Amino acid sequence: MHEIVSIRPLLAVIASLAVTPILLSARSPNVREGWTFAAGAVKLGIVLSMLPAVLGGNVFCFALTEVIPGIRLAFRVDAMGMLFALVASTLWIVTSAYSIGYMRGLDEHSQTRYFCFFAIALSATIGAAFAANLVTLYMFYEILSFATYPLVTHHQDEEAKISGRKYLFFIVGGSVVLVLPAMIICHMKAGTLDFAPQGFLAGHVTQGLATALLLLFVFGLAKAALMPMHSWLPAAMVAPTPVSALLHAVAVVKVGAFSVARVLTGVFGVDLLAQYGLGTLLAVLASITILVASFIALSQDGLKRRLAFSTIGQLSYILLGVALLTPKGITGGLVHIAMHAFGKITLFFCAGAIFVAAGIKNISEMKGLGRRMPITMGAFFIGSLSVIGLPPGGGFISKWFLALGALESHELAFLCVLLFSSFLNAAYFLPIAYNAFFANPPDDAKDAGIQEAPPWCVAPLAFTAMASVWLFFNPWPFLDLARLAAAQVTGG
Amino acid sequence: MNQYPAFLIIAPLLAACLIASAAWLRRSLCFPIAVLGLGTSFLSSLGVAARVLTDGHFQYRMGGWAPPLGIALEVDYLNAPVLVAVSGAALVSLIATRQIIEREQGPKAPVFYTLMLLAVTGMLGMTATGDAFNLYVLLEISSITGYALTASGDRLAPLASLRYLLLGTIGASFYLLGVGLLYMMTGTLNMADLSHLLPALYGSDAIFAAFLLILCGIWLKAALFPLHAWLPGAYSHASHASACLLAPLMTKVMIYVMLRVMFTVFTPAYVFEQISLEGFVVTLASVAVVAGSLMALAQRNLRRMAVYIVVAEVGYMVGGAWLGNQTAWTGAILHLLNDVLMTLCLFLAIAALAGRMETTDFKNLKGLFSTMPFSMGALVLGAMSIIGVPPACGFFSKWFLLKGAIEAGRFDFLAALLFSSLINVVLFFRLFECALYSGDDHHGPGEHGHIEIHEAPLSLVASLWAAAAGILAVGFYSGSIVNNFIKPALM
Amino acid sequence: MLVHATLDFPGWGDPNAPAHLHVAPEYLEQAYEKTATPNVVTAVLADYRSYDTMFETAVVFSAGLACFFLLRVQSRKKEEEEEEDRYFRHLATDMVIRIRTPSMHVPDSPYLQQLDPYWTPRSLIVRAACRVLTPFIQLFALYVVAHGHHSPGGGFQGGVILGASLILVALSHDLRTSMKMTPEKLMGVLSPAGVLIYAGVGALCVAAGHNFLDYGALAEWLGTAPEAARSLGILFVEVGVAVCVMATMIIIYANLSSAGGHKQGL
Amino acid sequence: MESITGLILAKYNYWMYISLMMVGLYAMIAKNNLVKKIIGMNILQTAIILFYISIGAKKGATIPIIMHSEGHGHEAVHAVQYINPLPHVLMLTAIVVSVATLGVALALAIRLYARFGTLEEDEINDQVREAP
Repeated sequence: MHEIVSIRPLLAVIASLAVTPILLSARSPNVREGWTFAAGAVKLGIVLSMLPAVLGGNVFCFALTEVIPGIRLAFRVDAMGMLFALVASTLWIVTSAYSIGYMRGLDEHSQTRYFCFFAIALSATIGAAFAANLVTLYMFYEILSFATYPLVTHHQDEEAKISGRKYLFFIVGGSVVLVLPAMIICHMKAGTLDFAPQGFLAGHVTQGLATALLLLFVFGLAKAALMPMHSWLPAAMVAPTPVSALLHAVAVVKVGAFSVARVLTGVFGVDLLAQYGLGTLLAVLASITILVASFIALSQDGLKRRLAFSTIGQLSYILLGVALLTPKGITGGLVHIAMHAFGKITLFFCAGAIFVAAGIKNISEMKGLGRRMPITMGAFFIGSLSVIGLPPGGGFISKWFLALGALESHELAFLCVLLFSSFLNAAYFLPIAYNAFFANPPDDAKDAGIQEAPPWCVAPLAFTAMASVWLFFNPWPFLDLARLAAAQVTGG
Repeated sequence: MNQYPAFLIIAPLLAACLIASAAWLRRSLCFPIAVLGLGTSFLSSLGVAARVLTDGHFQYRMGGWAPPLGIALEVDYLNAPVLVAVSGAALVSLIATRQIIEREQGPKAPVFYTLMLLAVTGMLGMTATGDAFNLYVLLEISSITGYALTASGDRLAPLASLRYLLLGTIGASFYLLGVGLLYMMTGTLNMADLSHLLPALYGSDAIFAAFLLILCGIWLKAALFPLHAWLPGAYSHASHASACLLAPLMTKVMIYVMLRVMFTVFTPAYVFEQISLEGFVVTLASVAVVAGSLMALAQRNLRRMAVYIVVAEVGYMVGGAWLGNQTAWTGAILHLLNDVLMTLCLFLAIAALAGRMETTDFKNLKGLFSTMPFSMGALVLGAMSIIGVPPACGFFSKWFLLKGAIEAGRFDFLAALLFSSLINVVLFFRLFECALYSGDDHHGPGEHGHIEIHEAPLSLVASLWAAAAGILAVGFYSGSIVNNFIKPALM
Repeated sequence: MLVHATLDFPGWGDPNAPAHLHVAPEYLEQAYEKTATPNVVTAVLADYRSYDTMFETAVVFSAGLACFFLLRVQSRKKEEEEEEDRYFRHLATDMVIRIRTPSMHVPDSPYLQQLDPYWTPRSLIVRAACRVLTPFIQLFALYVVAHGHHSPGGGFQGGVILGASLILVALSHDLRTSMKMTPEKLMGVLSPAGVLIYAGVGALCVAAGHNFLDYGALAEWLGTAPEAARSLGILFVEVGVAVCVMATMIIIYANLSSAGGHKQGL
Repeated sequence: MESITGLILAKYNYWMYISLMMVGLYAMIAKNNLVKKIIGMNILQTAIILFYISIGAKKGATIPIIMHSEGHGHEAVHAVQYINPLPHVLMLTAIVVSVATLGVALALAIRLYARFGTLEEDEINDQVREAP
């Protein structure tokens, strides 16, 4: 494993940040969105340029200034970060395209502000993916919270206000009150905060302290939405749908799950967690979240709310995978970041498209919708399959590895959880698609013909749906990256 | 050039006198002279800091007399960054508030500049001096000018200022009395000399009384809860121009004086081993932090909220100084520097906003992100720093403070800091919420609606961004600041 | 607590108290030799601790400035409207005229003197006595300033006496008269000028290559021994102090007594 | 008994300043009238000045003006003969400061009187409460 000192990680982070002044001053919407795409392409290009070397087992490093003696703001691109960055930067471009269709379709207000904060949020996401130590990770985590606040409250009505408060209370409150002290204790005990592939806490903490730290981290990183720190997520669904799509499929929640995964492997280390039995503890917490969230999702009528609870459950899959502490389990958890992202973003895109084209928000109103919007609902079906974990959805791959991991660790209870929750997933997703295609539509909409959303909306969702399928047949490079990362953190 | 320390302090004094004379002859000269004076001072402070970096501690003997006979300026790792921060912040706030001063004061504007410069002279002098009595004189200069500056403002400003004067005089008198006791017991006024002579007398009640008197005096001036009664009124009724100068600097300089008294005049050995006040003081500081935050939460006006934040921040620094370990001291000193920037940014932003509306009540802030994007942007940075979000500088000092609290086992102080961070989140996001919501119905001015940008004057916005950029720069380089200045200062 | 601490204090007038043993003897024993100034208080004030004293002068200056800033009312028009009745004395006949209509214009005549509404009949004796006394007081003040080296006195004391003599004029006549003798503008320039003289002397020392306020530096230019130069330097700064104190006293008095109007008052 | 009397007598200067200081503080805190508060402030400052001056006192010594006659200026000076000059120097400064503070305080009081028509603090507070 070579360390390559390169400025590319920094460039990747600031690519989208750098265009915000241009976005702010752009005269026409077309110029503005042109620049958004340009930044997205540049960002993806930079990320891709690092991909071969990372796949070869190398690491890119770049350090900025020293902010606390011994701690620098630094970037380190390894397989795990690469996986996440690749997902985020690919989906940003897609989401940008979708945003254009959605925002123009609804003639939303303050679009410039929207695109600016979108860009900042993406920078923060990539920054978190490439962070080399806890302080850097924390910094981008917080910036992401701040940058997404205006997006969540975009509608600026009373509901948005209340949701925004809840969002901040959980996310910023959790990070300030729980994560910050935990970081400081880590620094005091270990004298460093740089992520090490095998963790750096081993030998510095007792079991009690390690357990306390673990709980501080996993609950403090509230973006991972481990129950009971989950209730911001359904509330944040008031945001415009592209925001929900990006936030709840890619950026915010995945930063949370990714951060937890990073902390578990880079700070605690697999061996330490196994030694103190903390993996099981976390796996139990994650299992509870998976099951409870799935049950709640069953009872939701609002489409986006059902998706939100589904997300809560799926995030805990990632945590569960990592908490299994076996190479297969970690591979499954990490690759689930990518697979779930593609699947869930498709579902959100569909929800948005349905809202734009038909003005429908609730599942009970969607009967027969498949006849009016065949592409959208087709994509919705594929997305559902992926999230449930059925072939030919990409989600099958990750579920497969998760199940293997559960077997590998001889914890059959978790295997049962996985299977049972997949069943629940199917129970809350498949009826939607079934009703859309086979139920009789309400009388007034019977022969409305085909009424799809604008092409800017439909093309992205078709793309992500196809990508989900394609990932089933060819999970490169995500699976390779996840395997590599799992090998690195387990020392294999 | 070894005259930097003299220029640092004399330049604003000379400029003040020149302005007062020029006011009767040519008014247009006044502002340039003021900028020249503070600019010289700022450059000299950079020179001083550079020299400290190469040579370490050095002395400037006024009148060529060696202390303890004469008075000497002592510049070391501790006060060099404070000097830079104070002179820089003063320069920025002078440039920023020019329009406000000219508008509010009219023909008396030159007098206002003079008072500002004298106040800055006093603060810089206090920071640089190595003589306990000289410090009192300089304290009085900055206080008297401060009283006058705070008295110009709204209807209630003179009343608030008179209260400030009465309490401030008690504080200064306590300090003077304490110095008198020290002089009586040792026969010297020089700080370094005192620290040599005092250890022999550590058991004495008189020394203890002197220490307490000095401390109480400083705390009164620094507005440590519950001695803060003068601050909210004085800073919230005063003219924005005075608040922008005094709020960032006055309390911070007093905290510096407290550190100086604790470290140089008395030694940590005395403060933490001979007498055991630290338990009480840290509890007091925790209460100050919590009370300041809660009182800020109760306000419905941006400016009043800001002054209570200042009260809470004083608690941060006093607590950090009294936790009694290296980490916490580092945090206190770093927070002192950061707080100058943060408070400057906050008050400048408030001044910018206030210039475009009647009062800074929350209900008047609607839609400000659209109409004053630049001012609000800087305010967001300042808020991030006060909340403690990296890479803004406030995070890093809070880091050391929290770490120091854990090291000292003071979990009450830790809890107070975390609680106050949380309250700050609520405070500022409540504010941003108001400013984000246009106040129009659901969909605001739409994509095609034309929003008129109605910003504050350019000089104000530029200075505001200078402060905001400072927040980021200090944040990014706080490691170097700690390594190069604070660590050697604590050796 | 203070009372308890007193137990540790040295007794009153104890020549062996630490305060008398550390720095003070050095001042007493060296001051004359080094500064050629027998009055040790003056020497310490204006040389050893001259940095202190410069700021002390600045305190005076800023106090004057603060009073001016707080009180001075400069919009003339408003002031005129507030005065309802105006009184004038016809100098030749000593008759007092009251004018009730605010708008009526009264010509500037050498025979008419405007009076305060709260005017009290003048007392010839007091006025004459003050008029005679004032020059002597001022002369004495100059002596105090100049002779501060050898006897008790110095810039502050001299300045105060000088200022008091002018205030005496205001008291015995009225503010309007005294403001004619000491125009606001002149005082406004003199007050900072006093500090400027002080700081300027200090800056000259820097220019001569020594530290700030190191009067020894002036020896070359003055053509004297360093000790004598120090003595002269002390004199210069004392003059500055006196000027500043005098001007500031008058500013403070004028503003306080008339609440900023400079029209009426004591 | 004798020692207590001796204590009180030997250090009566300190008792004086402490009691004066307490008087001043009391006036500043307890009085309602702003001018009385200002007077209290002045008493407090004077008490401290008194304290300093009494530090400077030395039995059997004279004012610190060096005796000299023309011709032989370099005779040795015995510090015991003169009282301590430093407290006097310091107090010259402190007096000036207290006068300056007093001036500013009075100016503020005049401003307040012009605006509120009273100098009783509670009356001013009432007015403020009625018309914020």
